[in-house]
Amino acid sequence: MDQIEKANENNYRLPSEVIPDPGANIVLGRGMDYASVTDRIAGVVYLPWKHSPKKWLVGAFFSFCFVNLLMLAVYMLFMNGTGIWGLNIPVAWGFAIINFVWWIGIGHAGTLISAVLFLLKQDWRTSINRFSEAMTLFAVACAGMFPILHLGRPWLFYWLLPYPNSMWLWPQPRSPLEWDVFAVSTYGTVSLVFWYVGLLPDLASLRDTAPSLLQRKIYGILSLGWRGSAIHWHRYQKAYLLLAGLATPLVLSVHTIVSFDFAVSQLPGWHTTIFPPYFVAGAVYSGFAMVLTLVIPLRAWYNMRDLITLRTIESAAKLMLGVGLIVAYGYGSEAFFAWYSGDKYEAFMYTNRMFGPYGFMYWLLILCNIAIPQALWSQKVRHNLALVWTISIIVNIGMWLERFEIVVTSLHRDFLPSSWGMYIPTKWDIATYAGTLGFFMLLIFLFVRFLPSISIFEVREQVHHDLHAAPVEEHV
Amino acid sequence: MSHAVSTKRYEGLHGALVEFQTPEELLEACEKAYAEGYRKMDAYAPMPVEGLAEAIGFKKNKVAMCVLIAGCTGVCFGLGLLEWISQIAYPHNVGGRPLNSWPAFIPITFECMILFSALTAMVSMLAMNGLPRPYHALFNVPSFERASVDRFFLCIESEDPKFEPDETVGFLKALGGGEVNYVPE
Amino acid sequence: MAQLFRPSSNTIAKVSITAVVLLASATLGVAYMIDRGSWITAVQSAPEQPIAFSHKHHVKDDGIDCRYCHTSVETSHFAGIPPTETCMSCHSQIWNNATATQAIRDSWASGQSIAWTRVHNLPDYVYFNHSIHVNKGIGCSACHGNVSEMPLIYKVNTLYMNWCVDCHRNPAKYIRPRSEVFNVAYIYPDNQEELGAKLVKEYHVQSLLDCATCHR
Amino acid sequence: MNELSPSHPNGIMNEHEKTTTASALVPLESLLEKPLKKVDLTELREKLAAGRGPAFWRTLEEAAESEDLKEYVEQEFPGLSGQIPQGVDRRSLLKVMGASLAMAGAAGCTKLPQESIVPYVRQPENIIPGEPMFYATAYTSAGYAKGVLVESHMNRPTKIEGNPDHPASLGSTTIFEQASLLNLYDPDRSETVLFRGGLSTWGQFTGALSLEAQSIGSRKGEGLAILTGATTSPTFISQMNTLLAQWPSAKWYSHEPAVNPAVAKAAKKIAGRSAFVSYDLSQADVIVSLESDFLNSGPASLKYARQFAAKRAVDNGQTPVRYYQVESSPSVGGSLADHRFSVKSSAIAPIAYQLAKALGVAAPEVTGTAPDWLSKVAEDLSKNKGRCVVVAGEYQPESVHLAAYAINAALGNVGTTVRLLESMMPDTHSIEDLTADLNGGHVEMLIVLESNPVYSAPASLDFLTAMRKARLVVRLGHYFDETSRWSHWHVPAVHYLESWSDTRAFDGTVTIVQPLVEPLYRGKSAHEVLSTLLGKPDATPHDLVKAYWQGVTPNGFDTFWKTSLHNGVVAGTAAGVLNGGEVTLPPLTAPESSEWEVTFRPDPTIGDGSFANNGWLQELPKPQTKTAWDNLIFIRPSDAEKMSVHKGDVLKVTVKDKSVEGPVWITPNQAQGSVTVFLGYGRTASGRVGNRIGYDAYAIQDATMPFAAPGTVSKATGHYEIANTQATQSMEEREPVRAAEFAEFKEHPDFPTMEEKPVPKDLTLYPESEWKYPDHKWGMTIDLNICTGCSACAIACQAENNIAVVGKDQVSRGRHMHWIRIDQYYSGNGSLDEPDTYNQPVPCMHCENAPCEVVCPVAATVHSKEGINQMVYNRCVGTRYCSNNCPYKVRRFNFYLYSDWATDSLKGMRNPDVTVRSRGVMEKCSYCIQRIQEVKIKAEKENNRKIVDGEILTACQQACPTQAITFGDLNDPDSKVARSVASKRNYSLLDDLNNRPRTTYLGYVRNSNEALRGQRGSNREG
Repeated sequence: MDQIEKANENNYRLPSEVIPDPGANIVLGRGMDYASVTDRIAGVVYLPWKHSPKKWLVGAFFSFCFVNLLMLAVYMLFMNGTGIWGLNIPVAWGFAIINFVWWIGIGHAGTLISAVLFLLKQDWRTSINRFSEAMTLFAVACAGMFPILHLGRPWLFYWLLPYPNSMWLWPQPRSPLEWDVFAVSTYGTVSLVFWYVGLLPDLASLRDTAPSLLQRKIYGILSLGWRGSAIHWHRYQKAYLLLAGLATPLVLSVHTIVSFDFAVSQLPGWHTTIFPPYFVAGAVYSGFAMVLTLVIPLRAWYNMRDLITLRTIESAAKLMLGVGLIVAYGYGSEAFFAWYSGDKYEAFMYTNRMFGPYGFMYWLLILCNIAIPQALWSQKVRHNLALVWTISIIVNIGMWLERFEIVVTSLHRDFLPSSWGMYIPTKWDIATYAGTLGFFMLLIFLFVRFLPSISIFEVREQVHHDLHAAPVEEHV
Repeated sequence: MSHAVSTKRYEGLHGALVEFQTPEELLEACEKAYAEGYRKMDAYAPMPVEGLAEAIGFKKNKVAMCVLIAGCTGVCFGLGLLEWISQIAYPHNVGGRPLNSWPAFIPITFECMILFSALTAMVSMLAMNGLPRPYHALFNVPSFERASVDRFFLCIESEDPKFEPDETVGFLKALGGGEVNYVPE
Repeated sequence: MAQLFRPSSNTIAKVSITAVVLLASATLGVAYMIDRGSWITAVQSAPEQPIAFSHKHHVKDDGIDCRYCHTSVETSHFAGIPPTETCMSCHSQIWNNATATQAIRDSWASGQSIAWTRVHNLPDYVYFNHSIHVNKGIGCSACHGNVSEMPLIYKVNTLYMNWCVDCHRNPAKYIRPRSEVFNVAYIYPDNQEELGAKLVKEYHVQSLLDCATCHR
Repeated sequence: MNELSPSHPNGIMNEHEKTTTASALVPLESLLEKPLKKVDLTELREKLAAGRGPAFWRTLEEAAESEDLKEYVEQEFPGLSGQIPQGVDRRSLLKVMGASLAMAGAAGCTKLPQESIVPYVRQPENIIPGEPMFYATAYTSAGYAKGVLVESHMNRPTKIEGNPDHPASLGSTTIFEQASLLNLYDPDRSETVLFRGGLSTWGQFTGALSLEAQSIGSRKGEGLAILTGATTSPTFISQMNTLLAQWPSAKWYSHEPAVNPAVAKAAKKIAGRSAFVSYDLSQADVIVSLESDFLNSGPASLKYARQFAAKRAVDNGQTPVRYYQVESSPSVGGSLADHRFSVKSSAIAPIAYQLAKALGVAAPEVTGTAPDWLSKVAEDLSKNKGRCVVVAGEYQPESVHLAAYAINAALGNVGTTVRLLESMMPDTHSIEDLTADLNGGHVEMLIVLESNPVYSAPASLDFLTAMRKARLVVRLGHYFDETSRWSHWHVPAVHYLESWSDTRAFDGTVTIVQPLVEPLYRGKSAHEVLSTLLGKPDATPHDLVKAYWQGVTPNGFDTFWKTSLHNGVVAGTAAGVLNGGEVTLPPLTAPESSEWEVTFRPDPTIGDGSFANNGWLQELPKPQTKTAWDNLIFIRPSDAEKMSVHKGDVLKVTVKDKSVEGPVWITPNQAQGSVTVFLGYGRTASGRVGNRIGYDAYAIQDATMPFAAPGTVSKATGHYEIANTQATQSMEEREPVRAAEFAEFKEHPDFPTMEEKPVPKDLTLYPESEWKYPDHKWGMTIDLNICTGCSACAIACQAENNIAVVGKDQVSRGRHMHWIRIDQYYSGNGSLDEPDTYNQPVPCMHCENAPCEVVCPVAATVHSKEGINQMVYNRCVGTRYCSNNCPYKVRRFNFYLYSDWATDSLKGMRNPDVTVRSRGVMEKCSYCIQRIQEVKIKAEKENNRKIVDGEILTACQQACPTQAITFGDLNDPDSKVARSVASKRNYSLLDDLNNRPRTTYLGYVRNSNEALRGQRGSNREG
């Protein structure tokens, strides 16, 4: 009772003075205790509208506009058909598939950070795992749209699912697209489960600290009555560990399968054994880029420099650099085998990719994905958030270009010169892509507003860990 | 477990609750209580505390086993479905490939395994924890709100054969934690 | 008080979860049943016809052979709908001023065809050929049922793909001697299994399951 | 599933119109949405309401309300009367239309809407409901007939095939016979009699005309001029003769814009009477063509193509024919030439004379030196006396034709490879005479029967001005076109499938033209107009034709009539052979020297413009350029370089004082200093498809030199987007086409596969395929050695398989729908100007390891147990993955709702045995599965008899003039296709991908002249 009133009186607002970044060697700012951590993170959620940052409002509004654009584009598509896109024979796949692969890729960093880094006991992940899991979910939501939208008869998408029907017909399980159906839906489900399980204890915290009764009830329902029993924690941790253990091979399999969409075909430039590893690396690459793109502004807006510290960002940047090199290796080997295979189609394909009509995009891609990120070798750059942020954006663009190169330049000039063609995207191609970007951002904005964007209980563990690490006189 | 309601010895009394500032104190208290012979008790913390469950005598954690079983089921389901589809339900000559194109069936089989296991991991965990359980006697204690924020609690339940209200409270007070409360049903 | 929920909410919570699961499966089940139900398949329901023509009367009572009206059933993919002429061949003599047959006479006089309502209708991407089935010992009643018991004609089978495929997979189950093809009251003998197998061999009936058998 | 409803094209097309500039770029389907031509629409509606207007789906009984028709029906259509009952007819339409509902059904939980089924009232004797019937008739172009068999479903003509018994068809067709079907159903056809643009009736017209006839009669026909196209119809000619006999001073003129009068003149000079020079290529070992496209154009092209193909066969061990082509502009047939020499059109006459001289024919001196190859060619000819032939070009002057004949005579070819046939083409006055008479005020009443002079007369005549001097102009036309718009009376003309007539083939053989369907728009025939003029307005074509032939064969007429109709040829009507007299070659007037020469040619796909409104032909990629929906200006690459123009740049071509602008196409094998412009485009009143596209070449045509004229060419401003279906015509070292010299072939008959490493078949995780094809194993071979690239196969396929027309915008986006495309490649070391041309038809390969099938997630494309790669439209969800994974890119996708669900008339045309595809599904060549199934069912019903080789013909195979396409059962070792696969020349496209195509090719063998190898126009790859 009194607790609630107290909460209501105290109108949550962000710490007024800018909290400095504690620097690149510690995960968590000093002077935190279990309670303050809760306040700081939950505070963002309790923030009354009048106090929520203008940037949030503006951002959310623009994202919403783009969501409407998406709806318009989809309406046009369903009324008229895929003809409104720049597709043709030979280039029967375009933006839709490019975006699908791109979004799925972005999703991967989330799972990677929360699962793989968890297994590797990387404590710096604590402050961004919740957030990147959310990112994964939303990216997969965007990705999931495209395979349906790009169908010639989208209203029949359910024919890709195995269900008993009056035709006695079933999906054709040799098709990579069928594999996608299972891979993507599994990935979506598991990401959701992983995310929600992670949220459970924090929802309980919100239930017990939220300022209004309504909020308490809502979070109360969502938290399923979690009360932090030692035994519950024990099972919880086991389940979480298992989920992490399952999500890791899953995330690898998903992008492997996505790469099969191409690798399984006969097309020069698609039919390549390097694709699975190289796609996974690319996915992680773009994923980390997206995490940085989102986290850097966010920690500034919500004044969380001491929760998401430079340590975290730098590690992410390093990882990005590392994965970027794997991607570069991918490009290298692709080019090498195109030449070494002695296959005239392969060889032509790669020359055409570099010097053909879409050549400029190839070089732009090399610039974005290989050349520029090398700047991250320098610590100066890594500590300059403006630069890191810019590079992360550039990498995102680069990874999109990569998918464009793979899809379009391979298709537009394949085996028989007589059937060569060009692909020129239409305004509706672009509208659909921009629309999903808006959809993604809107979900992100809503997430940070209504759910703890940092895992509170894990930060508590971190606090506990720090307290013991720190010399005795410094605390109390 | 605490909610496995059996013969009630004290109507309207769930147990006695003691509050601590740090996980270390709680852990110590639990060990003492266990040594004292208390069995029906539970400890509460806003974050996982290593060794706490063991301290109150929790042994077998069945989550892993469930997940393993689910995983195997997933594999059988996935592969079974595909083989049935392509060999029995409606056999087609697809690009001259054999009906049993097992290499092509691996991805879906794998995904099914993951899906089944992951769902089971969550469901079994919740089920065994008896969640959802929005109402619980402990919530009657106002201070218990902080169990999800920054306080650590030990609750000895009235069902414990060794539970005697005054005695137990006395024992808890002696543990040197914060305030001690009865937990009304 | 710190309790947000009443004790009952525990039960409610658990119940509602199970409810959601059950409800979902129930909806699917219902949808499935509607899809297979007679409202969609139009099985067993006899639509309005411009003339209350009774197959029961003409086939059973008068003993008219199918081919008297459906002339092209043995030669064409289309069984043929009798022209007014055919009706007139009798009804100019008998019932030639009954109200029931008025529509026929009108059609004959005006030259306006009689617009019957289709009962057995396939989607237009399905190419069904009557002649080959009839020639291979698949009787009329195998698909159309015993019309000699139908005052107004109605569908007895869904004519869905799985129904077609069922026979295409195992024709022996449904094949009969050529002599019995137009016997709409035909009853499959107890030894259908072996008889069927024999006829299938004799008539060189193949189990055609290629898509292009029906879809072109 | 309303997304499949016909309402969609509108939505789509609006979208198009936004994205396109000229309305000419809007697809046929959308154009059909727009309202009809500018007659008084409200008036028309009233008439329709009153039931007197054209009603496409009416029953005869309904139609018979109008008196004339009742009579017509009862007397003239014993066979046909009552054959178009409302219901059955509508049902066969529904078969097509229903496909939309169909697709709906496919979606599962959808209720099929209730349809009604409507029987005949009186069922005709000869018809089996649902079974197609074939009628023999003939298609006439420029007066000469090609016999056809027309497939009719419930009295809807749905497909046109060649008549094997007809001398000018031999069972094959050109693109024009095939496409004439679409003209029948063209919703733009004129539907009513119009007087001064207002609606009128046939009755009023006959009344008015009879009055006129009286006054004309009183003046013995003074002032009456009748303009027709070229015609050989015996009935029509006899009608004209009666008329001219009755009215001596009336005059008969004829006008064929794409026919060169010099040909007939020359023949007449040679024979001393009107004659036709015909060739027998079955005996020719050497052919020299002086700019003749004999394989692809002209009344006898199909016969020539067949004979040529036989002589060019190499597998039977014979030495193939050697074919020299001398031409100014690459012709279709010329792509098969062993040597192709490109020279200006006007330079051919001197060459002919020099050739004549070289072969010892007395010919006047010509200035200029003979080209270096001439002597070699002459040598080759003289080595093959009596077994060679010199063919004069359709558009060459008299002198060339005389020279050619003289040479043939000198070489003793006359009687072996050359025959003079008596010609039945009547003598008429020319369009020039008519213009003169009109301007002279000698013409009071002009009756124009089907010819369209206002559009197609050479601009130099300014025919329109002249025509307006006539007091009364009467026009019988299929469309309310340029001429009709300036005529007082317009009468809709019948399509040849709608009415009775007769016609002759090049060799005189007569075919009775019988109708398959009631005139859809109540058109009238020329016969009726004439007989009205002769005072018998009620005489019907059936009367007239029958009466004429009764006159010819009084006894045993009925059997004669029956057999003639049945066979499609009238026995014993072939023309007699004439003997040519001594030919003296006239001296050549040296052509006036100019930098540029402009040659005029009918457009390769829409001819002289009469097919301008035909969507199929408009969208058919033109053989030499693979472009559609436009006419272009051909220029030689080196010339283009000099002028620095590129594909699509606008070029200004001037002849005398008139000039026209059009997009340029850089064309190899075009002669130096010569540009070719194409007739038939730039129409203003052809209909909604043909209007306002391309440029009008007639606008610069000069009557005195209609087909080759000196002119000037300059670069104009602007660039023009051309719809091109084949971006690059270089093979990029991939050798889709494999060619060899005959000499090499003799050494290595297996030259196509010689260098290929055998494909390792065991590099697979799977055991060797468990799929065997025991009962049937369908396969196809295409002999590249005899493919002229004429594209008849593509149109035949379009007609057979209900393939949609998508319009220029979509074509230029790479979305054309043809199931068989004819790739054209240029190769030949170094020479951009004069490379060799190869044609390669590419249908679906029906690979045994089909890559498309493996990637389809819904099994919408799978293999049949006869090895056909089936495409199931109603299962397809449109992922388009199959197309991506098809290395041949033969799959076509319905990006929009391309098929026209809206236009009633087009529904009648569709093949009821083939599903009409809806939006969002993939489609492709099916090996004409519907034909295979029909024959299989037939054979099964006939106690499971064996299917005879050649019993199943695919549409493309049936149409092919050279029979380059063979289809059949590979399990039958004696089948033609099996033998063709066994040929050493046989190779499969992209074999190293191990897709194991069922469609394979036979390599190209060139029999070039040793002495000329490596010379201009004869570069060869090693």
